[in-house]
Amino acid sequence: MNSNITRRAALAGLGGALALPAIRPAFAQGAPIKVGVLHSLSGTMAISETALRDTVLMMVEDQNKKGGVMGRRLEAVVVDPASNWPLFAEKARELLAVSKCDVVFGCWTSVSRKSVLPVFEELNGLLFYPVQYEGEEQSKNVFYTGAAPNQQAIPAVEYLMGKDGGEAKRIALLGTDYVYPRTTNRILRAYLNSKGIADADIMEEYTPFGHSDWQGIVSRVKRFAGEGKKTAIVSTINGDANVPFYRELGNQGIKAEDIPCVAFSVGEEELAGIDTKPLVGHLAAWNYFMSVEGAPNTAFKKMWADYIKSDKRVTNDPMEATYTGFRMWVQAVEKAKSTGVDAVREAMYGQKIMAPCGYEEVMGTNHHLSKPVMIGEVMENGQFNIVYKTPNAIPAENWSPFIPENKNRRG
Amino acid sequence: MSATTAPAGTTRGIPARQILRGAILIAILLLALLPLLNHLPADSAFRVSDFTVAVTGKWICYAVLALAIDLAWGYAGILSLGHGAFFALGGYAMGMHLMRLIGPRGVYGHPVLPDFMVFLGYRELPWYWLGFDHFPYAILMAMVVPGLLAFVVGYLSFRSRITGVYFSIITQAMTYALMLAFFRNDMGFGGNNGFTDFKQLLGVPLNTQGARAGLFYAALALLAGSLVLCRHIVGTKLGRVLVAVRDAESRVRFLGYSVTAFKLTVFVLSAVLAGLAGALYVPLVGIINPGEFAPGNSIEAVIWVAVGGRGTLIGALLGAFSVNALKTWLTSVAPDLWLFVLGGLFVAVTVFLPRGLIGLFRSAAK
Amino acid sequence: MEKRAAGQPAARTIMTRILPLLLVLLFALPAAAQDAFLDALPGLAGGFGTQAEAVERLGAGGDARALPVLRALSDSTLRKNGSTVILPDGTDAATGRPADTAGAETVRINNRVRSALRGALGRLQLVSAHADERYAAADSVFRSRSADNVAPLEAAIARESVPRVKERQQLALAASRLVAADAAVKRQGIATLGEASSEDARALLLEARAANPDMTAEIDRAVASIDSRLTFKRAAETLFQGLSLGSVLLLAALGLAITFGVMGVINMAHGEFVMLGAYTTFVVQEACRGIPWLLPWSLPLSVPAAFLVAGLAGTALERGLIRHLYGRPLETLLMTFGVGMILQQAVRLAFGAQNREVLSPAWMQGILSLPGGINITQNRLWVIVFSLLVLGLTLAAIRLTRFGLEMRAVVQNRRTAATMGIRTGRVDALTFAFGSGLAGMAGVALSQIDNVSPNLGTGYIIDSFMVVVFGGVGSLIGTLVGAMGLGVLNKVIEPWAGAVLAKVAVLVIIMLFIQRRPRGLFALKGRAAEA
Amino acid sequence: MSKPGLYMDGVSVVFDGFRALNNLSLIVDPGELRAIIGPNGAGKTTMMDVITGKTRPTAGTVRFGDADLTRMDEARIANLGIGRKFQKPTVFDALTVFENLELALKAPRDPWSCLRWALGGEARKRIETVMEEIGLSARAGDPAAILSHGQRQWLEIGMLLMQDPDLLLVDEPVAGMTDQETEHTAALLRRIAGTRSVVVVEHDLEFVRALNSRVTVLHEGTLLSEGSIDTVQNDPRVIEVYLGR
Repeated sequence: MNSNITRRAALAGLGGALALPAIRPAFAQGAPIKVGVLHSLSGTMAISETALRDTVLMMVEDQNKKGGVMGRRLEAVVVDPASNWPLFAEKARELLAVSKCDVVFGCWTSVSRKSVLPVFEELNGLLFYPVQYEGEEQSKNVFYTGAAPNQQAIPAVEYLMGKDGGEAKRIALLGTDYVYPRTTNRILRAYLNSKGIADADIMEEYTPFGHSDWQGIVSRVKRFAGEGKKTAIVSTINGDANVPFYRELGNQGIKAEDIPCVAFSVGEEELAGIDTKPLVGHLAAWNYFMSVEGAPNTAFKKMWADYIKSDKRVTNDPMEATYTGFRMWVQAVEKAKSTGVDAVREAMYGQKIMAPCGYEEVMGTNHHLSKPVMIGEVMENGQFNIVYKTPNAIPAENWSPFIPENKNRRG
Repeated sequence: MSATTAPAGTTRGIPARQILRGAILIAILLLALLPLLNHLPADSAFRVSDFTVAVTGKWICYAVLALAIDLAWGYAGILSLGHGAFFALGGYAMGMHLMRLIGPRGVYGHPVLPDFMVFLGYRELPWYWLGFDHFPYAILMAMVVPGLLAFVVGYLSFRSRITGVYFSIITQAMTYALMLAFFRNDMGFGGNNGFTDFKQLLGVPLNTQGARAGLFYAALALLAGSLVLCRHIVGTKLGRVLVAVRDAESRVRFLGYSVTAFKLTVFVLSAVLAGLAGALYVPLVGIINPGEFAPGNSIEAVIWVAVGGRGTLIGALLGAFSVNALKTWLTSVAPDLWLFVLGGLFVAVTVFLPRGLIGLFRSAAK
Repeated sequence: MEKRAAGQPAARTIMTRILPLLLVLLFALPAAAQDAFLDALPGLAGGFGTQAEAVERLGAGGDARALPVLRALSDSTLRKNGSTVILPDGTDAATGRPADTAGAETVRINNRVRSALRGALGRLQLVSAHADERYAAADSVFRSRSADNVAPLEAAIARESVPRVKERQQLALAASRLVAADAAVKRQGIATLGEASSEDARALLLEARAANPDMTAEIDRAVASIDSRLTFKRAAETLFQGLSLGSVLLLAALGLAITFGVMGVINMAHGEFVMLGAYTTFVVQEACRGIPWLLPWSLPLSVPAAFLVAGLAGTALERGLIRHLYGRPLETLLMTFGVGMILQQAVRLAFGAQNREVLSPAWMQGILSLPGGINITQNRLWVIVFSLLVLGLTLAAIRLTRFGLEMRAVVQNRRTAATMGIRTGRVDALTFAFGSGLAGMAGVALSQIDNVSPNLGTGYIIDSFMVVVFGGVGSLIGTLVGAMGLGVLNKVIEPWAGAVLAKVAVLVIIMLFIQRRPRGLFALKGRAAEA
Repeated sequence: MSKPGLYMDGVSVVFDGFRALNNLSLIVDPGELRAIIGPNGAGKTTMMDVITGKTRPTAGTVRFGDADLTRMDEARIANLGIGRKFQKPTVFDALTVFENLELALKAPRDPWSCLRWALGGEARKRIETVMEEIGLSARAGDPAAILSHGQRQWLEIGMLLMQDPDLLLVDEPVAGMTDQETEHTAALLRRIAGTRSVVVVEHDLEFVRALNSRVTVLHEGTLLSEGSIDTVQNDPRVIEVYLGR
């Protein structure tokens, strides 16, 4: 079932690079619009990014069925930056300078985005970045369709400290040692301090990428929790390290009722590799869950199941952000009547879309989407039970007010 | 080879060697033309894109790294699986210089501290960052730091007679340990994100055709210089002692040569070359991050040498260019299948072409 | 009287607000217990706050009908249709008659409800017929922090005959007494808890400390008494964690100890063989899904399967490629790196880049409590046992079997062995297959603690080589001591250096150690080693 | 200044409980030619290893002139003027005959000097002389890899000559040589011995007889007998060891 998809993706890549004319219904006129796909298909990040590659290809196929954009066919150009950051920059340059892509969907990690950023700025390209991140950035050549910290981290901690979340008074911040957890935790610490939680009641610990032995840290969290105050874990643990982490939580018998753990990087895709029974009740904060009810999400899920030819594959937040970004880009191109980056950029501001999460999302002039915040509890079937939603989509604060240096920021 | 080689009996190899020498010269000249072709009008058939210039510049740096590995492995038999570490350290030295040059143009407008230090809450520059605002100091460090590390690791290992695969495993652990260490944000090297968003070098803004051409020529000059240096070394008695060490280490000792000193010399020199290559690589690709220390990178670099043909210097260049060109091409053309092709190539070359592509050419020439 | 523990000021204000309501209910209970059940029931179909309240009322009522409802709620098999609550068998929980299930939806709960549920279920199950359920119930009651539990617990303790359950109940009783109104009862609770040696008891005491300023001294004494035992417990747990990490390293390295240590072949695709073993576990599990009674045994079944799969892959690699490169270990290293790339991508295309879920059988889950309050996780314990078993089998295979004899003969002197009629090619293939098979078995164990993804093997390859070199190439006992030593060392350094630096420190220590003793801990000495 | 002699006293080497050398004492005077014989496992090669620094003795004294050899590594011992020819000829396959000899030529041995080394006329002449002596002049430019076994033996002897040592340790030099070559080797060694000490380990008793020197017999790591070849051959202990009980 899966090889089918990859073969198709491979062919799409081949077709893209060799510019083979695809067999398609006739399009009005003009050269195809090229859509670059810059996601790792091998290496450590392939685990997360391949699904996004498939999402973009699905959107391109869907848009072509609808007659393309402005009557022009879309053509996906897939490359493999192989989880290698300099290769990301090289591939970005190739997509822009050689393949002449009008828009690129890509990147997952912050470092890959930082790596391609100078290239996009130099060549005036257009990148849609679909993953939640630490903020502190705003490039005129990038539209950020994932969450900024205020759209994920802070509401989640607020929830933990509220009645439904168990009124946590002591917080263990566990993260992978890189910039997203560091920055997020810095913001959270400032926020917690402002809510009267002393530094003594905050534990902060970082682990390397792919950390697989969590015994020591989980028992230290247990000890930290043994100080007689309701304790919660806020996890910014990245990717591969989550499976062993959750297994250890389950095995050491840490129940969500005792020490709830809220994660910012764990979605349906990550849970697919874990037996979720011992984890029921642990939380994740996102802007979208597959279990969201409503017509837009039903349509999105059906589209995905049809494309991937499997009803077992899940959808997740970055896929939804990719979908939303893609739709918005189509709207902006049609509004601007051009694929020119400057025209599209202007047209993007204020674009509205009914996203699969069931809210109307708006692209701000800060290049970030307004998004609702949702808290979900892990259910036995690996899905999330949404226990909290903000009433409205919240505008992004990509420059966090909790980072004092932002006052000195240029521009 | 040097003139000291006895004259008799070597006539057979000469024409092939001359052809090869001519081919290298032509290749270098062609490479030198690339940035000029970049300036042709966009519709010209001979125009070379920005991408090609940038990517070729990167390959040149890789070629220097391959050359450094070949000097140590091909001639002295020292197989280091940690050369990526020396390359990365050189890169970090240059990266630190480039970060210092950003100055107040960073996002937070701090006059001295790079952005990542600002939002990680540093108050002042750590001591080991001092001096990196000077270009000569940075270049010096790009050589000294890898050289010093190679000296320490090499001295301890060679003195204890750690050879062959054991040395390979130790150097692999070295680069792995460095990778883990550099991933730590507390080290003051920007953690996983490393250094990016460089603005200028030697007063020239980096994101311009001119700067790229300049860097390209600098890399080409480094490659040519390294090649001349390495060829000179292997042509002297020093080179012959190295070959002797490779083939029969203990015999060399009984001849009265201090094997440790010779190995150390070539290993440190090789590390310095790798460091310089890394220093030029960073402004060309625009990023340096702990991923460069990944053990897989070092192994791949060794494989370039094996593919080209080790112990020939030219083979290292050939391997670095061909494997990387193939990789660049395949990751675009067959993003799902390129690992099969590349992996298959590595297997095929080591099993069927023990002397690499160069060996293939040489036997074809005969 | 409060229905729930009131440790924090915030909780307290909330509690005082609903307290009058609860008190009214409490007094109404004895008179109209049946009505209370019916009254509370529809609350389960409400919002989370209402649900939590309803659960507490159902638990407090002690009504027999509440138990199946609460159990169903906890298993998320309870459904609702409007305000009707429907049991899993399709009957209306209130009337016992078949309910209208059209349009019914599962009742969802959150942590707050779950927490209340645990207390309520715990109290109802204190009288369960199964010792395990009573034990779990005592545990739940221990965590629910309600003084109401004192009476039921006292009754339960009086009836209890199983010592471990009784012990647990006494602890729960102490915890419940801690929130009692009566100071003397409270002191009793403090004294009992002071004799426990768990972090939970400590947390409860500290929680009570904030609420009872007049008992600070006693509580501090109790906490200090717990702490003195915790120090030992923690040291023991650190040791266990170290051994556990060591056993993982041992498993990953054992195959290498054969292929590298005995044959001198550097197999960089070793990690990929481990990964193949993990995927075999996944495939076996999926195959077992069709046969439900077999599913719990899929993991033991995977062990021989993984051995075979990785072993066959190893044979193919050895016969097809490696044997052309004997005597050229460095080339073998590079070649197998290419093989590793291919295997990784092949698995990625066949199974997808995503993690695959390998279930843990029930007997591998949860915690085993040893005397002294030392808690060890079952799956880690199994991994340790498994690794020692595999080591034992390996030693037996080498020392006791004909194959082992031939293998040792070929290693020591290939030519002599050949002249004695040993088919050296076959022995090479079998030895390599054996080492690869061991890697596959390691994959089965790793599927229980790590990701089953194409990258699984990459994370272990360097550590494995370090273990083999550190322990002494060619010595399986060296591999055992090396692995365990490094595991414990890592865990000892970790608390004060952090996980990253601990790893770096261990690597540096090994590197320095190897400089001092190039042949590792258990070096082969003498002339053979000089060759 | 007189040439140094070799002095070994009470030397023992223990591997894992196995005594390869057991309280061995041996003195080789300057300019002396000494043959050492003994059955397999007698400790001949281990003795060579101890002298050249490859193996550290567990106990005992080894001196060459005033130098304490037990504290030095192979390279320093070689530079003191002790050359060794191995049982299995070890030459550098990738280098030519000429280059092999050039490496052995007595000259500064540090990397920097090697980098700046230029072959002078005198050195070239010396190499050519030695090539003449070992009969390999015609093969000067051939890599050592393509030489025959006997030629490799000769090349290694040639390298030993280039080293110009004060003490030569020669391990089974005539294995694989024709009778004529064997005679030639014996003559060569006798000639050399005038100016420097030579220790020859050999199985071939005819060759030892041809050397016409003092003979030391080793057995199980200790000195069994010493004297002229005839004395030794008539020693009952030697006969017992060689012929068995």
